Amino acid sequence: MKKLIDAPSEVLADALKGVAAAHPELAVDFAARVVARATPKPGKVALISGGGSGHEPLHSGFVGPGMLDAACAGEVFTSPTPDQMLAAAQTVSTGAGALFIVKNYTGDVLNFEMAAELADAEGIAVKTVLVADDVAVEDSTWTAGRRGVGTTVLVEKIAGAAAEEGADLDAVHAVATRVAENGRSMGVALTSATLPSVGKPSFDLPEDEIEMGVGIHGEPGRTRAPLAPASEIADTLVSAILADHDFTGAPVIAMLSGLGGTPLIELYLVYGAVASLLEQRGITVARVLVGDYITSLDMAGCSLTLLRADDEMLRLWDAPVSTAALRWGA
Amino acid sequence: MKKLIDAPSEVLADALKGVAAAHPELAVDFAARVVARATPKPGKVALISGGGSGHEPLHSGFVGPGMLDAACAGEVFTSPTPDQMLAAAQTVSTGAGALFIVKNYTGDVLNFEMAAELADAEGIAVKTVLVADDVAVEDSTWTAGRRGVGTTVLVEKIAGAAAEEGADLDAVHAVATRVAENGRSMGVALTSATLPSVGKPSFDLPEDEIEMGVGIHGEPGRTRAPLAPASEIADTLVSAILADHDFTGAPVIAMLSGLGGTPLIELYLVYGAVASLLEQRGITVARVLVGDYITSLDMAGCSLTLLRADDEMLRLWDAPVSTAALRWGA
Amino acid sequence: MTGTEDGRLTVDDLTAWMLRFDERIAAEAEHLTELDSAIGDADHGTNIARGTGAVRRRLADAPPGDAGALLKSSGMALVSTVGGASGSLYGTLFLEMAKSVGPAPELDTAVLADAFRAGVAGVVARGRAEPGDKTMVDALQPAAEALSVAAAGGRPLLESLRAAAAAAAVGRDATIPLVARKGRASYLGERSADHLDPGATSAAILVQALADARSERVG
Amino acid sequence: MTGTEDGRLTVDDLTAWMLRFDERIAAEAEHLTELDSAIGDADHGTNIARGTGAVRRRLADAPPGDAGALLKSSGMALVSTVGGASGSLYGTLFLEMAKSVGPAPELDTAVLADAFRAGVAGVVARGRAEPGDKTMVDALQPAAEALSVAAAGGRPLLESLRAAAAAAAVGRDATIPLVARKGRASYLGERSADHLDPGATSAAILVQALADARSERVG
Ligand SMILES: Nc1ncnc2c1ncn2[C@@H]1O[C@H](COP(=O)(O)OP(=O)(O)O)[C@@H](O)[C@H]1O
Ligand SMILES: Nc1ncnc2c1ncn2[C@@H]1O[C@H](COP(=O)(O)OP(=O)(O)O)[C@@H](O)[C@H]1O
Ligand SMILES: [Mg+2]
Ligand SMILES: [Mg+2]
Ligand SMILES: [Mg+2]
Ligand SMILES: [Mg+2]
Repeated sequence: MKKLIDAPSEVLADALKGVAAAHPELAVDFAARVVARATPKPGKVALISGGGSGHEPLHSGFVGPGMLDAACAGEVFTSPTPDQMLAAAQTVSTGAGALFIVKNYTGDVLNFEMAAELADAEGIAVKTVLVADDVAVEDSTWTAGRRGVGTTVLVEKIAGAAAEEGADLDAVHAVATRVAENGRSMGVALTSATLPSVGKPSFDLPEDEIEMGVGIHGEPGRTRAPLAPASEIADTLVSAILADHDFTGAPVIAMLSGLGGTPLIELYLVYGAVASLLEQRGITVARVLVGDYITSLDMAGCSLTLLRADDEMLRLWDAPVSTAALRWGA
Repeated sequence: MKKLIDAPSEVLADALKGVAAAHPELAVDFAARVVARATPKPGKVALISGGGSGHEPLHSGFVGPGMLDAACAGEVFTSPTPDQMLAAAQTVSTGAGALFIVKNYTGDVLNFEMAAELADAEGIAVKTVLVADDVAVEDSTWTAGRRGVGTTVLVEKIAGAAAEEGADLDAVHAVATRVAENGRSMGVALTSATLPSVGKPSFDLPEDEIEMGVGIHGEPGRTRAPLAPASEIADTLVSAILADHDFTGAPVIAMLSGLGGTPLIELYLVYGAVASLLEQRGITVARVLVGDYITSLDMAGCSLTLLRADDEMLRLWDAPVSTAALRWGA
Repeated sequence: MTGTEDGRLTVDDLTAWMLRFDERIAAEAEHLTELDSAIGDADHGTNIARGTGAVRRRLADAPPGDAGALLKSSGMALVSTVGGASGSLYGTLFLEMAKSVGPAPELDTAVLADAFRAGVAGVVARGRAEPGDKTMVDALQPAAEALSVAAAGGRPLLESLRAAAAAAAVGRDATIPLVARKGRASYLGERSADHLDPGATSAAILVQALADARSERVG
Repeated sequence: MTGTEDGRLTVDDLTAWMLRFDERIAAEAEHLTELDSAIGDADHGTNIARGTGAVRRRLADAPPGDAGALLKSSGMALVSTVGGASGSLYGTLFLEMAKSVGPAPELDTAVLADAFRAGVAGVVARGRAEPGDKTMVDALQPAAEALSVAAAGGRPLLESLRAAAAAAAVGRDATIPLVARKGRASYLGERSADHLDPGATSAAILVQALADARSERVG
């Protein structure tokens, strides 16, 4: 394993030091592993997210005006714990309640659930939005359900804008839920990620195969497929997403995120193919992000997220945001 | 080779399609392979850069208000050609002349030189700033001299702000030169990059070795060293840079850039170590960038750039910028 | 303060349990992570080892005065350090056991059996997994039942614990052919069959550690 | 329109040169890139092959009417498609040759020798490399000298071209022990020794291609 780290067990603690050093506008609680805005905005609904580390910039890179108030960082690929989330809620909520933005993984769900109970006991009103947008997973109430992936970024941005402009907890929760319900994602891996604590790739992927529908922790996807040209891969991603939800007749927000090990030139290349496929199918892309937004350590590959937006969502999307990884209008 | 591409020979052309699709605010000339602002600002000195592809977001990701007017994209790791640069100059210069920002590689230098001659013949006044900031290379007038790396980003930002606020060609050239003279960089590779056209890693790096002082095209560095903890690697980078230039008693702008294959969590971790080393040595970091800014395809590793700034540079650094990869205040 | 075969678990017995659990987990962490890498995300061993280490340190720093306090302290340590699905679930197991026993200085077989049942019920309520879903419940539930049966039958404590450990081991092995319906492994669908569930494996270690710790102290 | 050994290069001869050059480069591209990967950035073969292909297409699309036009057109194609250090240098070589011969319909040995010398001088002026710096100059300069000597001595054209090709090959091989002082290979310092220079290798192919094309056409 070749990584820029000291001790595998200290990766998260050491990375948080760098976040603190690079971002004076953020307050890093090293004990609770919470990255929060240095100055919470009084009277504003507090947006709190979090999850396992290794998906950076998600979530800490999205803390700041117009987006999250706090992010709880778990160990690499491991959900954070309820005490972290409670500490976050206590730090950034100012009386208007808190929205928990939770990716649908058992660990995250259970820990955020315990945290909501604890916060409730402390008199902090909490609502939760669950993101479960990964079309690679068969949806079923009998299983853990769909995984939460790229739509999380869009929920954080859009709900963040709503909260910033003064919407109350119910309203913020409502728009967050609408985004979560209208976003769909699918990813593809060219290589496995390597966890610092494990030291070798989490799964074997032969030189001529890809994992279509991979999860951001390396969960297997729909199929092991032969390595294919980028335009074919783009077609598979687009087709799977469009088969799952209607994206016609509405403005669409598209995000093509790298998984960590794939260079930007390839992401733009894939996005070129995606854009022309969407155009062929009569879908109007209104806004686009191309880059690393939700990653899986050093995994090579990408994920595509499409959101069926509406005018309200577009307006909130365009509202100012000022975070480490997403910044405009401010 | 596992890459998200169609044909190796079409990588650049296909990636430019994605840039055009993702960025309506940019004008992409597919024949000339020039990415320019869709609407040039009349009377402003035109800032033009360019170089081999594979270093994204450099340079096309830095085209926009407050930074470059146009970027010329060469083939992967290959300098663009004079006709591209001439086309760029003709497209974006509006009478106030053009500044060529050139990284010191023979190919870039010679092609930009030919382009300056051609532009001159067309009546466009051109000045050139050469960036040669890589301390890994022994400086000598008998060789090709130092390579141009991370300081290029800072030159583009700071000179871009000066041009945006109306400075004339001499003034823009002067501040660009001051930045180039006061910036120093060094990089380290954990793995080799793989060129699409070659299909295998450009050099062999055993699982337990790193290339200290690597260039952004995989040029060998100062030493092949055993894989070391990130904090030791940070120490080597910091020490080499500080030994080459005095960074005390002035505000410093620091950039820690990934080389393409290294995840953000590791970059923050390295920056944490860099920040504490700089603090120990009494150096004041005034501004910081951590992320992928100047890359080398899928190479794992990072490069550190420090700029000995002054109040004027800081003011220009803070000025609004609105490009795909760098955005604030606008 | 060595325990005797008087049919009651003292605070020291419970402490020994936790230390033994930590020891066994430390030894098995790599194996657990390997199991998790086959059908999960390759962190179960690391997660749980982080947690048992925290329990060990916490019990050393602040030795609890009674059984309920010990269980609660252990549960809090697990909840706040393990993370992932297993952190909240193991945490819940201990916190519900703590609630069930209250500030008792010692636990007899019947009290222990009730507490363990309450703990497992807490795990099921939180995780919504049923037996057969290929989770830690598949080891915990049979252990709870075996313990209750033994207690109801008036079996001696150590024998009861051994029965529970044996039942957990059987439950653990029974996860191999199952298709996961909860947790990360459920994403694999049919491909999750033919693998041991990591959480069921650590749960069997937990129950075995109690039997072993007790047997060592009385043995 | 087959050429004859009349001591003059026609436009067809020059076209044949360029086609031959493209053919040889296509065959050697991988090898050239390998050489460049040892002491450069692994693109020389790709770069130069892209350029000679563009020359071939351009000559087919718009066949030039005289030697100067052919050399200029080829030079422009190289400048605008090769990129890298070698693009501007090979471009300069041809553009300076074009300037030197002007709109001549044919070139005799002396005119060719002068033109080639002018081209190489352009390369040196642009790249500021001296012989011994381990660059294409190490193959081009001896070729230019051999051609001039042969022309001054009144040697027949084909013989002169062969002498130039031989000199280029010797110059190419002489780059092996050299430490690079110009171009990307110079970053390697001492480690650049014991490798063939890729640009000198392609330059030797260029000169050899002229001799071969000519020999085939008069053949
Ligand atoms: N809903 C659930 N109910 C009970 N146990 C579960 C549930 N989901 C997962 N588990 C258990 O948790 C184990 C995985 O734990 P761990 O790897 O630490 O967490 P994560 O899955 O979040 O990475 C699984 O092997 C399974 O036994
Ligand atoms: N200053 C120079 N003068 C003459 N030839 C040079 C100079 N610099 C480089 N070269 C030649 O160019 C060759 C490399 O060309 P190429 O790989 O296409 O360009 P790049 O080095 O930009 O990748 C070298 O092998 C060398 O022969
Ligand atoms: Mg996990
Ligand atoms: Mg090159
Ligand atoms: Mg796990
Ligand atoms: Mg080269």
